[in-house]
Amino acid sequence: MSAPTAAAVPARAGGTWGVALRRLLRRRSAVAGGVIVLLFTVIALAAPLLTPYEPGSAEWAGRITPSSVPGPGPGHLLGLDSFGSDLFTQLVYGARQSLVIGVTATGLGLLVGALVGLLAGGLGGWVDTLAMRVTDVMLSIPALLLAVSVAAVMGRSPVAVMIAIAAAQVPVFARLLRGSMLAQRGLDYVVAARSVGVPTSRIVFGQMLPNSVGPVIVQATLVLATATIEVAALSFLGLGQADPTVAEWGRMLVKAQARLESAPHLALLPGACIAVTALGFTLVGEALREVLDPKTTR
Amino acid sequence: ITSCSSERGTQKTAAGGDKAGTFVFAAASEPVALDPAFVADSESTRVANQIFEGLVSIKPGTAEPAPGLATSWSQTDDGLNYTFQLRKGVKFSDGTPFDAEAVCFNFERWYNWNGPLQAENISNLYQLVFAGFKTSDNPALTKSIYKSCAAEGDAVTITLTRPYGSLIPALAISSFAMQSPAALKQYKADDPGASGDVRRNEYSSAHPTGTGPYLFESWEKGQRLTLRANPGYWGGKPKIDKIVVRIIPDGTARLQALQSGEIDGYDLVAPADVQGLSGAGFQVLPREPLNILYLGMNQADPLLADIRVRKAIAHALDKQAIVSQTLPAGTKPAEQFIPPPVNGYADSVATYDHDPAKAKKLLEEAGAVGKTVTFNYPTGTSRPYMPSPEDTFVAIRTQLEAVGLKVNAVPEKWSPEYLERIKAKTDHGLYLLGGTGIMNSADTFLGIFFGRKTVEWGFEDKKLFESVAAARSARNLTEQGEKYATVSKELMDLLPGIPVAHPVPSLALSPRISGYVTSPLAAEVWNNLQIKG
Amino acid sequence: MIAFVARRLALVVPVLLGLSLLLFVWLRLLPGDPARALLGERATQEGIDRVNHLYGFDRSLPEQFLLFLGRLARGDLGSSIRTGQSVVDSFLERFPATVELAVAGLGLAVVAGIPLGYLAARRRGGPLDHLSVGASLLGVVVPVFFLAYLLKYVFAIRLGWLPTAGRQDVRLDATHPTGLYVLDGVLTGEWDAAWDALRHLILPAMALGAIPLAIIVRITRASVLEVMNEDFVRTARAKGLTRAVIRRRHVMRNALLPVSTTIGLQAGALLAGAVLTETVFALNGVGEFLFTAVNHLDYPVLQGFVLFIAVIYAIVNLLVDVSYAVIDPRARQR
Amino acid sequence: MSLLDVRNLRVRFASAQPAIAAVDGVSLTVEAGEVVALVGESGCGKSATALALLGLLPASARVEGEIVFDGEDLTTLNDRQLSARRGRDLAMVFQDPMTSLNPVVPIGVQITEVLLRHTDLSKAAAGARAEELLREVGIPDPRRRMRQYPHQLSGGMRQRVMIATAIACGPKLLIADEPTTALDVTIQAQVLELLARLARDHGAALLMITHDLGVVAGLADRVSVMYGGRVVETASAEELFRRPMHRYTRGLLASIPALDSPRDTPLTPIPGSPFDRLPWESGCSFASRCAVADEACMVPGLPMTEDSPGHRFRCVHPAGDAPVPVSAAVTARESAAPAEGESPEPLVRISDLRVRYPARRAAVTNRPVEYVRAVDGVSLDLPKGRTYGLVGESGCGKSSLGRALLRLEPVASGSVLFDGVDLAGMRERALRPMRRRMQMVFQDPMASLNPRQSVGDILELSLRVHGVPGGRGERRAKVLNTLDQVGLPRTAEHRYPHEFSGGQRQRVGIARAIILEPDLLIADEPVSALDVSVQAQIVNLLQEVKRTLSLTTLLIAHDLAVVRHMSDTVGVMYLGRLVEEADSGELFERPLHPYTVSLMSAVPLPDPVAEARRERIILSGDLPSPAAPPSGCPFHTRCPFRRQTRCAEEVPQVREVVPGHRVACHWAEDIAGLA
Ligand SMILES: Nc1ncnc2c1ncn2[C@@H]1O[C@H](COP(=O)(O)OP(=O)(O)OP(=O)(O)O)[C@@H](O)[C@H]1O
Ligand SMILES: Nc1ncnc2c1ncn2[C@@H]1O[C@H](COP(=O)(O)OP(=O)(O)OP(=O)(O)O)[C@@H](O)[C@H]1O
Ligand SMILES: [Mg+2]
Ligand SMILES: [Mg+2]
Repeated sequence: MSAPTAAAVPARAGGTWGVALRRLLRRRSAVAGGVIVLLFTVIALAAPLLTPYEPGSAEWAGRITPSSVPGPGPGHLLGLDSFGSDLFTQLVYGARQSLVIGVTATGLGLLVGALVGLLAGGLGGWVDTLAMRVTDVMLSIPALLLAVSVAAVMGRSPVAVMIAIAAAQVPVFARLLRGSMLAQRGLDYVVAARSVGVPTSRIVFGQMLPNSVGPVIVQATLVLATATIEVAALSFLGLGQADPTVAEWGRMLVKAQARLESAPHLALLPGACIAVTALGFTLVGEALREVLDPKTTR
Repeated sequence: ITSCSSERGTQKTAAGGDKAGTFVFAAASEPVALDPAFVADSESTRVANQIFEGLVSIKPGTAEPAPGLATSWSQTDDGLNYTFQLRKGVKFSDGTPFDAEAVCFNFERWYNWNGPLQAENISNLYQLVFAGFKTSDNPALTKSIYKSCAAEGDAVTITLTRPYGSLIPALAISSFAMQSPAALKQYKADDPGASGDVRRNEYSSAHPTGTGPYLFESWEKGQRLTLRANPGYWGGKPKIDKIVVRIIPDGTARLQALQSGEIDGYDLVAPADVQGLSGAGFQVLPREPLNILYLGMNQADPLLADIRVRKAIAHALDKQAIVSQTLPAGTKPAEQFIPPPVNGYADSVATYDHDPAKAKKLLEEAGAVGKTVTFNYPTGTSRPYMPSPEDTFVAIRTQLEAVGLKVNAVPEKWSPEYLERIKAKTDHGLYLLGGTGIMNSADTFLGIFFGRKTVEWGFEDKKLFESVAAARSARNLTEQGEKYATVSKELMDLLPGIPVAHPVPSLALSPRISGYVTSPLAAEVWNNLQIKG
Repeated sequence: MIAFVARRLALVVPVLLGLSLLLFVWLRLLPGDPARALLGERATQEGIDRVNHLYGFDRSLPEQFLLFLGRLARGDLGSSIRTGQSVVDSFLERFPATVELAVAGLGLAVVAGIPLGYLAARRRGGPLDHLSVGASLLGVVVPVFFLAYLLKYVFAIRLGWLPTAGRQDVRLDATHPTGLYVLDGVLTGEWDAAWDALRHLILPAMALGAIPLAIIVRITRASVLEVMNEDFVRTARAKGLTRAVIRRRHVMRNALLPVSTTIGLQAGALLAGAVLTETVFALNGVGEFLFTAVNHLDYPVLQGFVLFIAVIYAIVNLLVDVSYAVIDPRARQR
Repeated sequence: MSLLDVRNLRVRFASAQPAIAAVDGVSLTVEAGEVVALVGESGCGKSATALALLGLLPASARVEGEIVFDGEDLTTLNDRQLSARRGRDLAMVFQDPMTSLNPVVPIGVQITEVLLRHTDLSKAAAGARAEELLREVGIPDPRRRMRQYPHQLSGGMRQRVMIATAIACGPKLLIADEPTTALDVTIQAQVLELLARLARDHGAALLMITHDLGVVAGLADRVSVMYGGRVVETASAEELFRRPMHRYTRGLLASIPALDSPRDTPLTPIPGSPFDRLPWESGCSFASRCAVADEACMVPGLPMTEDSPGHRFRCVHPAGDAPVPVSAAVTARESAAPAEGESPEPLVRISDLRVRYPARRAAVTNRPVEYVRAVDGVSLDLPKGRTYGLVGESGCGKSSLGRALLRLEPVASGSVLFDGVDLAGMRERALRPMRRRMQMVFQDPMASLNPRQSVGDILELSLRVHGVPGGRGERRAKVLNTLDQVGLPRTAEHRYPHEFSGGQRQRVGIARAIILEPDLLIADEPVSALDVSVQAQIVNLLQEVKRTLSLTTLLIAHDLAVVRHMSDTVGVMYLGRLVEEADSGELFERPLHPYTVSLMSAVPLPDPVAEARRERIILSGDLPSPAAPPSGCPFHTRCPFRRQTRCAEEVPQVREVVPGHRVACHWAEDIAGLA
C-alpha cells in the first residue's frame, strides 16, 4: 500500500510534477546534471558576451599550417583551431549549435512520435495496428542507417541532421506513448472519467495524455543526450553541418581527428564538451526516470 | 604456419629471423580488379605494378618513360608506326614466353572489346588513349587510333590510324601492361563470369599473370592481398619474399597501424601527420607532384562570365598563403594547369599576382563589388591533389571576402553529389577540383580538361578546342609539348579557372624498410625494397 | 510455445515486405545518380545512360519493384553496381566479421555488464556502485569513433599491448574455413591464429560494447535492486538459503528477464555502432560496407543488406523472446 | 522459559520520513506450542516486528532490543548464523502468496531447496519429502504440481505451498504475517484451519500477524494488540474480546460490523486515520484519535497496567466494562430503511445480462477464440431508493456486472433497463447525458483519482461535462458544498489525491459520485482497500449520503458483514451467475443456496466464544476457471450438498423458493428444511 509514503508527503504540493521536481532536487546526480545543462544553456545564450570574436571567422588563418596550430596564448584563451578561428569562440558558439540541434531534433521526434503514439493509443483499432506495423518496419532499420539516408535525401545541412536524428526516434516515442496510453486505458481513473460522462477526446487529452507522458519525457531527455553524440557520428560519416567553419562540436571533433597527433586538444576539447553535455542530459534523464517510475517511489 | 604475433618486440625478431621478410602495406580500399586493363584506380594500379610490366616503364624517381619489356623503340616521321624491340628471355609467370605474338595478342584484345566491355568504367583508360574500338557499340566513341599490330621476330610494330603524340608515355600506364595470352584465354579474362562483372571474373580475381617481380598468391576480400616474390623474374628475384596489402579505409587507422608496427607503410599521409611521423623516426617520403589543384570558375554563371571578375578573383588569391595554411609541406603554388615536369609546360604564361587592390579595382569596374558568388566544394574526401578541400575552401573564402565578394558556400558530398553538380549541372559557380597525371603528358591534364565543351567550365571556345585536338594528334612528344605549351598560354589568358597548387603527396614507411624510391606517377615497383634486420 | 514462435514468425513477413517497399521507394528518393557515383570524376552522360539501362534504373518504379520482388523470391538480390559482386555473396563474405565483432562486443557487454550491474546493486550507494555506474555513463556519452581512437592510442600505440586494426595479423597464414577467425583458429587447431584473432577483437569489442555495456549495467542494477525487494527473495532468505543460492536461483534468474529484452534491443543498435567501429578498426564487415553503399547509392546492396539486417534483427529478437520464455514460464503461455 | 521472548524491540528506518521508530519498544512472549496473535492496523509495525525476529529487515533498518529465542539472543548473531536458523527453527509465511513465490522456479524446487539446506536428505529423498509435504497441506496430485510454476497454481494453493515450505524442517516457531488477507473468505477459512492444525501437529508455536480481529478469535490462545509501534494490550483471546481495556482495542471492535451482531447496531468509527499517530515520547500515540484522551494521556512512557493475570494494557482511561460509545453522527438505520413489504418500483432492471472477455487468441489472426464468461446471464432488479448488495468470491463477475450496468464494459447480450430506457444497445454519445444519473465509487480510491488533477478540478469536471447550469462561481460553490457533505475540509479543493489518506481519498471518490446528484450509485468494493478503523467512517458516510440523496445503490463487496450491514436486498454471485437473492435479513438468517451457506460459515467472527460454538462448512477446492465453467450447476464441483447426477447435468434456474427469496439450486427446499 502506498498510504505511508503519501501520508508522509507534506501538504501544499503542486501535483505529481511538483512532487517529482522536489524528489529530483534531492538527488545529487540530478542536480549535477541540471547544473551542467543549465551552464551550457547559459553559455549558448551568452556566447556573444563571452568572447570578443565572431564565430567562424578565419581571421588568423595566416598563423596555422597543416601540421601546427598555435596553442593557448594571449588573445586566444585556447589557441586557434585548424581553420584559424579562435578555438574558445568556436567552443562557446558550438554550445548553441549543439543545443539547438539537440533540442530541435528531440522536439521534432517527440512531436511526430507522440502524435503517432497518441493516435494509435487513443484511437486503437486499425489505426493502432497500422501505426505499430509501420514502427515495426522503422525499428528494424538500424537507426544510423535511417539517419544517414535522411541526411542523404536532405543534403548536408543542420536541418537534415535534425530530421535524421528525429526520424530515428519517431518510432521509439510513438511506441512509448502508445504503450503508456494503453496502460492508462484500463486504469480506474479513466474508467471513472468515462463513468462521469467525459467525452473520449477529453479523456484522451485531458486525462490519459498527461499521465502517459512521464516515460516519454524521460526518453526525450535521454535523446537530448544521444542527439549530441549522434551529430558527431553523422559528422564522422561525412554528413551533417556542411560549412566547416560553423562552430559545431561534432564537426570540430571529427575535423580534429586529422590533427590528433600534432594538436590533440583540438579533439579533446569538443569531445569533452559533447561528453559533458550528454552526461548532463543523461543524469537528468536517468534521475527523472527513477523519480517518475512509481516502482522506485517506495 | 609461421608463428609470429604482431607484438612489436617479437615481430622484430621474427622479421630478423627470416631475412627477406614480409612487407605489409596498407591500402585505403580494395583493388577493384587485378586485371590492369580494366582499372584506373590507384589501389588496383599499385598491385598491378608489382605483377605486370608494360612495353614502356618509368624511370625510377621520375615520370620519364624508360625501357620496359621493350628495350628500345622507334617511330616513323608521320607518327603512325611505332616499332618496339622486345626484351629477350622474358617469361610470364605461368611459364609461357613473352614474345611479339603475346604483345599483339594484348593489343588485339583491347581493340576487339565490345558490348559491356566498352563501358566507360571498364575500359576507361583504353578509351582515353585510343579513342575507339574495332566496332563501336558506344556512339560516344570515335574511330580507334590503334590500327594494327605486326610481329616481326623480336620486334613488334604498332600502326595507328592517326598520330598520337603521347603513345610512348601512355604505354607505361599499367592498363597497357602485358598479360599472358595463355592465362587470359584459360581463365576467360574477357568473360563476365558468374558475377556478371568482368572485373570480378576468375582471371581478374585469382589468376593475374604477368612478367613482374611478384606473383599473385591470394586475395582475402576485404582483408588482405598477398603477393610472393617471382623467382624467375628477369631482373632478378626481389629481395622481399612476400607482400601483403591490407585494407584500412580510415586514415587515422592507417596512421595508428603504422605507429603500432602492424604495417610497414601507407600512401597519402595527411599533411597534419607528416611532422609527427618523421619526428617519431618514420620515413615520410614526398612524391614529386604530378598533379594540379585548381579553382574552377563556371562561365555559365553570369558573374563569372565576366573576365574582369575572373581576373579580380585571380588577383585576390594568395596562393602562397593557401599552400602554407592548408597544403602539405613542399607544395608549390601553380601557375599553369599542368605541373612543371610534364611535357607541355609553357615557359611563360600570364600570371596573376596576389594584389587585393587590383582585385578590388577590377571588381568595381565590373560592378561586382558586394556581389555574392557561389562557391562549391566537396566534403568528406581527400584526393592526392586536394588533401583537405574544406580547409582550402576556408582559406580562399577568407581571401575573396577580403576583396569585397560575398561567398555563398555550397558544400556537397564528393560522390556522387559534388561530382554531379560540377560535371553534369550548370548551377555551380566557383569550385575546387583538379587531377593527377597518369602519364608524363599534358594530354592527361589539358586534353581531358579542355578537349571539348563541358558544363564544368561552362564556356565554348572552338579555337581552344581545336588547339587541344591538334596537340593531341601531334606526331611526337616534342611536337606535342610545343603545341600544348601554346594551349597553356592561351588558357591563362582565357582564365577559365585559377591553377592553385601542385600539392605534394607523401608516403609513410616504417624505418625498417629501405630502398623505396618514390615516383611522381605513384608507379613504384617494390623489387628493390629491403627489410632491415 | 510452437504457436508462439509461429505467431512471431508470421509477424516478421509483413514487416519484411513493408520494409522492402519502404526501402525501395525511399532509395529511389535519394538524390544523386548511382551511375555517376559509379563512373566517377570523368563520367560522360552517355556512359551514365548506359549504366542506368544496364541496371534497369530507366524503367518505371513499379516495374523495377516487381522485378526486384521477383528476384527476391528466387533468393537473388542483384549485384552491387559499384563492385559488381552479387549482393548475397558480398553479404556472406562480410557477415562473419560483423558476427564476430557483434558477438564479441555484446559478449563483453554481457559478461562484464551483468556482474558489474549486480555488484553495483548489491553495494548500492557504495564506491563500487558509483564507479560502475559512472564508468558505464562515460561509455554512453563519448562518441564511439572517438572512444575507439582513445582506446587505440592507449592500448595499442602507447602500451603496445594490442593491435590497432584488422582481424588478424596479416603475416599469419591462417586458414579460415568459417570466416569467423577465432573459431577458425580453434577448429583448425591453429591456436596462435585464434589467439591473434582474439587479440584483434578486444579493442573493437570494447568500443562497440561500451554503449550496450552501459545499458546492461544500468538495467541489471535496476532490475537486481527491484528483484531484491521482491517478496520471494525475502521468502528465500526466510528459508535460510545460502547467499549463493539466493543470488543464482532467486535474484539473478528473475533479474535477467528485463536484461534479456534489453540485449535483444541492443542487437539493432549494435549494427549502427558496427558501422563506426568497423570503419575505425578496418574490419570490413557488413556495417562498413553498408555505409560505403549509402555513399555510393548502391541500391541493390542497400536493399539487400537492410533486408538481411532486418531478418537478423527479427531472428535475434525471436531468440530473445524464446530465451525469455525459457527463463520465464509465464511468458510461454502468451 | 518462553520459546520466544522479545524485549523492548525497536526498529528505526534511516530513510523513513517522519523519523518515528516503526517499532517502538515491543515486548512479546511466545510459549512453545502456543498460538499468539499480533493484531493491529496498517503501518503499526507488525511486519517490521516479524521481520526483525528473523533478521530480514532491509539494511536501512536499525534494530535495538533483545530477541531471545530458545535461550539465544538473535540480535547478537550475524547473518550467516541467523540464516542457519531461519527455515529450520523459525519459519515464516508471508502475506501475499502471489509474490512470495519465485515465479520462474518450479514449486518443487522451492520446497526441496529448504530441505537440502537444513537437512542431510539426498536430493531424491528431499523430493519425496516435499511431495509428502504438499500432500499434507492438501494439494492433490503433488507429483505433477512439483514441476509446475507458481502461476499455474491458484492463490490458495500457493499459500499452501508457502506453508509446506515453512513447516518442511519442523520449525519451533512459525510466524505467519497476514497469511490470508490476499485470499477469498472460503479459501481463507481453509488456509487458517490448515495453519492451526499443522502448527499443532508439528508442535510448533504460531505467531500469527493480522489486522483482522475476526481471524484470530477462533485461532489464538493469546492476543497482543499493537498500535503505533507498541503493544498496547495483551490478553488471552477470550478475555480480550470479552473485556477489551485499551481504548483502541475497544474502538476497533466497535468499528467492524459482524455477521452475528444485530444488524441495527450502528458502527462506531475511530476518527482520523491509523497514520495520525503521535510518537510515544509525547504520550499515548492513540491520543489524537481517542475520544476520551486528556492531559493524562500525554505523559511520556506510559507503562503497561496488569488488570487481571495475563491481561495487560497501556491506557490511562481503560474502557473497563463501560458500554461501547455510540457516535452521534450515526443514527439508527431503521429511520432510513423503507418499510418492509411493499417493494418499490425498480430503477434498474437487468435481464439476462452477459459480459465476456477474450481469454485466448488465435496464433496468427489474433482473434479471440475463447471467452471468459464474466457475467453469464444475470437478471436482477434494483428497487428505487434501496441498497442492493452483491457478494461473491473474487472473479465471480461482480465488478463486471456493475461496470456493464454503467456500460463501462461492452455488453455481450441482455438488457439493462434504466428507468425504462435500455442502456445495453445505446451509443456512447446518446448515453452520455444519462451518465449524470448513475455514478460509481471505486474500490481503490488512489487508482480511481487522476493523480494530476486537484480535487477541485476532479469534482468540477463532472459539472462542466454535464453543463450544469451556472457559472464558475456556482460550480465552485457546489464543489465546496459537496466537500462539506462528504466531511472533507474545504481546503481539500486545491490539494492533489496523493496528499490525502486512504479514507479521505475515498471521500473524494464519493464526492465525485454524488456531486451530480445521481439516482443510481454503484459502489464497487468501496471499503475493502481501507483500514478497518477507517472502513466504518466510509460505511457510515455512504449510508448517510444514500439517505440524504435517496439514492438507489448497488453495493458490491466480498465482505459479507459489510453487505449485511448496508443492504436491503442481497444477491450472491458464483461464477458469473446469480445463485441467490433475498432480503438482507432473510438471506443471512436463512441462506438457501449451499454456496451462500458455506460462504457465511467461512467468515470468521470476532468472538472466540461464538467462533468455538459455530459449526463451519469449509469448502474444498478452488474457484473453477470462468473461461471453462463446470457443466450443470457451476457450484457442483465444490458443493457439500451435491447430489446425484442432476447437479452436474442440469443448470438450476433462479426460482422463488420462499416469497422474496430466489435461489438457483435444485435442492433449495431440502436445504431450507435443514436450516
Ligand atoms: N523499508 C522501510 N523503509 C522505511 N520505512 C519502512 C520500511 N518498512 C516499513 N516502514 C515503515 O515502518 C512502519 C511499520 O511498517 P510495517 O510494515 O511493520 O507495518 P504493518 O503493521 O505490517 O502494516 P501493514 O498492515 O500495512 O502490513 C510503517 O510506517 C512503514 O511505513
Ligand atoms: N478486462 C478483462 N479482460 C479479461 N478478463 C477480465 C477482464 N476483467 C475481468 N476479467 C475476468 O472476468 C472475471 C470476472 O471479473 P470481475 O472483475 O467482474 O470479478 P469480481 O467479482 O469483481 O472480482 P474481484 O472481487 O476480484 O474484484 C474474472 O475471471 C476476471 O479474470
Ligand atoms: Mg505488514
Ligand atoms: Mg471486482
